[in-house]
Amino acid sequence: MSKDILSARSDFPILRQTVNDLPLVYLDNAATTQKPHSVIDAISKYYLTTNANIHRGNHTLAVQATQAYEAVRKKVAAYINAPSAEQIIFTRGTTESVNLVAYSFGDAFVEEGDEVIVSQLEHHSNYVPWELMCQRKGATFRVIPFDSNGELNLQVFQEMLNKKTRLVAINHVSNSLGTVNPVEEIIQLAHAADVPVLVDGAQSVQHIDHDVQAMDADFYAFSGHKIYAPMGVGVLYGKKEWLEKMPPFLSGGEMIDQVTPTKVTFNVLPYKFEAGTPSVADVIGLGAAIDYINQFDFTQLQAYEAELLNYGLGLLQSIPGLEVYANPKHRSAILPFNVEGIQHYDLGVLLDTKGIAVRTGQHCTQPIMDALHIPGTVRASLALYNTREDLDALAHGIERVIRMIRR
Amino acid sequence: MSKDILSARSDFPILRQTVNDLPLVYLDNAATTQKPHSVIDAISKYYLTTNANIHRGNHTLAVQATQAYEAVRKKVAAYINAPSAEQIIFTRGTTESVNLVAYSFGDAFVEEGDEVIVSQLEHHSNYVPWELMCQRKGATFRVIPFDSNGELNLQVFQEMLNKKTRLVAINHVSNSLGTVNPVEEIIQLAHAADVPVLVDGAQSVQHIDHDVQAMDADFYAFSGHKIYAPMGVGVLYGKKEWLEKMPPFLSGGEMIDQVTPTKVTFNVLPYKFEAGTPSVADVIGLGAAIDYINQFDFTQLQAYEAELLNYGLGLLQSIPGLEVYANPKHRSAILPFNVEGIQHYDLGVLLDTKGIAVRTGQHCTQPIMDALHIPGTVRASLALYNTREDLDALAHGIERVIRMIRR
Amino acid sequence: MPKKESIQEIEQNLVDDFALLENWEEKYEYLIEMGQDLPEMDPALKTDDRLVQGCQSSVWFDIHCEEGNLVFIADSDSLIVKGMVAVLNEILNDQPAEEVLKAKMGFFETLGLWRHISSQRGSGLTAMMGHIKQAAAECVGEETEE
Amino acid sequence: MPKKESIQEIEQNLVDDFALLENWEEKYEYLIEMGQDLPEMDPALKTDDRLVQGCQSSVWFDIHCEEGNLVFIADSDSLIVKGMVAVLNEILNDQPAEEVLKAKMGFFETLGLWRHISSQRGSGLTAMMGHIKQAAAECVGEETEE
Ligand SMILES: Cc1ncc(COP(=O)(O)O)c(C=O)c1O
Ligand SMILES: Cc1ncc(COP(=O)(O)O)c(C=O)c1O
Repeated sequence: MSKDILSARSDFPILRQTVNDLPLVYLDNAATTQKPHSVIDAISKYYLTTNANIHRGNHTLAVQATQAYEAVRKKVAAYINAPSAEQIIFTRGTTESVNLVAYSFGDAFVEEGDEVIVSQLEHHSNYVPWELMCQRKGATFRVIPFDSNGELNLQVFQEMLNKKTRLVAINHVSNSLGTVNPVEEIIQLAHAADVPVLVDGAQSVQHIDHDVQAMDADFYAFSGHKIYAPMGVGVLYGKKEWLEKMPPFLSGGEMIDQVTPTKVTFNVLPYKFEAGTPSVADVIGLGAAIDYINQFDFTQLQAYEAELLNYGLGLLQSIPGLEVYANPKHRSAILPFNVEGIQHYDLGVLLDTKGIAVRTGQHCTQPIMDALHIPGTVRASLALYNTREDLDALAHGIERVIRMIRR
Repeated sequence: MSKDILSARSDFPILRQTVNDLPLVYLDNAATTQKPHSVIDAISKYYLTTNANIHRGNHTLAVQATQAYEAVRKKVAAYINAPSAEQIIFTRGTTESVNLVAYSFGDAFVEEGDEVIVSQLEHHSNYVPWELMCQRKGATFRVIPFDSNGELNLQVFQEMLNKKTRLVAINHVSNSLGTVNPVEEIIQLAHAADVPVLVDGAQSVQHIDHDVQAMDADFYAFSGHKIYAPMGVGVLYGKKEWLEKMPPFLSGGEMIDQVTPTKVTFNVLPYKFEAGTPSVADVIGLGAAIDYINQFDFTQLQAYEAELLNYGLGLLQSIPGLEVYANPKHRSAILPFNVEGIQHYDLGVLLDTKGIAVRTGQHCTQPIMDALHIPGTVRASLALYNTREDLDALAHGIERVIRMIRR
Repeated sequence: MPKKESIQEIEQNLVDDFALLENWEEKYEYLIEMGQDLPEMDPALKTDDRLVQGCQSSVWFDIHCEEGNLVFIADSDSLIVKGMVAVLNEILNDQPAEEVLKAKMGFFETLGLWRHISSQRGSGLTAMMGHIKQAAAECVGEETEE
Repeated sequence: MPKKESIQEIEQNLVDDFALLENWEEKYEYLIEMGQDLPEMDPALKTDDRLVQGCQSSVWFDIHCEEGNLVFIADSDSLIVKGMVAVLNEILNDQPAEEVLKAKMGFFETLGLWRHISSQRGSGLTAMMGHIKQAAAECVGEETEE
């Protein structure tokens, strides 16, 4: 039987913490999630019993560390339904995953006059690497706009696609507005024009569907630290046909086959893209996080989080003077808002004095803020351990701040 | 008073482990060092009490995590005597640090026909990134050879330096032979020709002098995991004049100032070079590792390790049929050898059955193996917690393997 | 004219005031009230050249040197930052530039409980402090040049 | 001619042999002895096209199909790998290619205590196994084509 979602909260020791002498209400999960005991213990246990550098070693610890590391590759492959483990490349996070593709794919396949498409809903990490790559290559950087509901305009996208388009990079869920983008449809349209698509799953892999084969993504990137795993580990999935054709990005130990002063040949997948000592303990923590999530029924988890989001939306919208941004058909885990007459920064700091952790500012999405003509938002974001009580505390906190400032 | 070096061993819980029912004798420290309790605890404590994404957050946890992270930057700066903390860039490890410079410095300052010099004693991670950069740029890749003592030929180096030389990349200590290279002299020669020098300190920062100003390095790179810190964190130090002129490498969150579809401006140092969520817990672990090392008197520690190395050299050289490679004037922490008639791989595996962990193979230094005309070596490498007993066990183990195979 | 209070004296008074407040919430409330009591800055003065770089919120400083004293008006679209501006105003405004230059600027630390504010990148406190210090240095420079 | 033992039978015998050995050290010792007892491969056969890719040590396989049976000689410069070759030799050599193709190839796991060897990238075990499987498949293919 799958684990009860309401039991999750007690697995996360930090949630029993007090902040400013008040119980912590952690609603900054889109920035980073907290870690269950099992993940924290997996890291300690690794250093207490197994730590060794992997792959090249033949001694027992090295063999055990290698096995543990490679077992996580298989776990990740299973979690996102990748056809094979060798298509899973470990990186530091989404940002490095995207940069890897921007450099490597860019160098191999993008030329002057070509075009790359991203959306206006992207996090800087899936926007700037493409913009800079286009600058390096003399390619054109194109941006799909979003409408007043915070949804991408697929009509415009379709018109953008042409023979010069080399790649589309799009997030599944916007970290700033929570919009769930129709990645399947976008991928179908792009594939019809023979264009591969990179999906930034940083805000979706932990909340909604994440089957890379079902969505037919050519590349898929996410960060461990947003899916209850440690910081310092991320994933890049790629279709083999692309990964095999792409040149290495970082070079050095591990990704090498033969080295002479005049010639270098490279290791097979996935090692070709993993240069240097990886973050083995963090990868093992990622394995523990996936084990943790897999205890739940994912459909149930999705329903729970959707219900919670709706509950939060209802509460916030009933606060006079509070505006929730965007109104997409599908939204996931993100509540972006402002209160009339109170700067987002002030609201964030004052909520913190009540033990409530939210994020304020641009959320690394200046293009979204520019489009909305606002300097920033307050963002509350959910994880599986959040409860209605957390959202009650948020709404109550906002109301008290309003009373205090309006006095 | 400084801490007694002989007390170090008990601070490393993994060293009380048994392997194949025998006590672990860990002599693979050049691959990765073990971690003291204080480092393991610092990671757990971070996740149990402080975890949050840093820099952009205004809530208490985010502020505390940011303070803890930035405090480590100062600690690292002090440890390597960098003039300022903003010259310390956190990376995943030496490999990423070198790649950062190879891409960023390379893009800005290396053109067709230019030259880059490395040495034949380099680890692949400080060799291949330069070789590939030269290939990308149409520059010439030049390699300083080493002599029969395993020492670099500075005469040849001096003749290599010319008006077209853009950079010299050199390790302070060879991970494969243990040679301590005369980096001060190399830097003086290079600077006389107006050429900046990158020092790979992966095998020196934990063992010998590591004052970047005293050696006058333009760049200095090392890995946390080789200095008793977690995997997943490394450092790049650079002189401000270079770091400020260099374009960013990875792009995305954090390293951005302003983003529009037509223009991107970047954050100040060091953030310009730190894209995306860093490995905060690992950085905090690095801080704990530096605190750990700082308990010792470093001069005493160096003397202890030097004495231990000599003891080991003596033991090994007295084993008939055993050849220790290279004979440099200064050697640090590395014992590379082979035994006549026994393949390095076999010796490594058979030592492992006796609980002794050494590394075998090329050690990511194919150019060295090619120069020595051998397929690989067995390498025992030391850390501050090793003792004469460890080396006695090694010598005894080798003798038993020899007896067994020669029978 | 009664002798004006020194930077140290004013700071001590503020420390005493804040010490009476029980928790962060009340301290912030008091800070915001201080900001709200500050006169509004003339919108015409809110120009880009008066904007302090490096804050999440906009902060404008109109700052100049009057007979060796540093005199400023400042404003922010953030009530908290405006409260911080009010504290800076109370302690540093119309003080001799030389004294301002010497001041340790640790006010928010000393006020207790301000570790939070003073380390927040978003608050731009460091940027404001830097701005004031620079103006003070220029002011002292002008005086000695004469 | 007495009925030849099957892959399973030989494997079981080996498992029994190895079970008698007390610790890793002894098991490796026995393995190495098995390798040392294997006849040397003719140096003329140690050509690059017989080299198995993917091992830290050099391993040469001279492998062919004889009347539906897979027949091979193999050698390595590593005594441990040569011991592994000896095990493969004992279990798989001169067996019907079809049986080889069906074999689970988990020998080293089943022999107990071989988790170590079989997961060692350097040992090239996976590479050797793949090499044998491929030859077996080709052998079966040849037979059915006829
Ligand atoms: C949608 C999206 N993409 C990319 C990133 C960057 O992830 P990381 O900072 O872990 O590299 C984030 C994280 O904030 C995100 O929300
Ligand atoms: C001299 C030297 N340089 C670079 C590296 C690469 O370090 P990392 O794998 O931590 O990136 C190593 C590690 O083996 C090394 O010994």
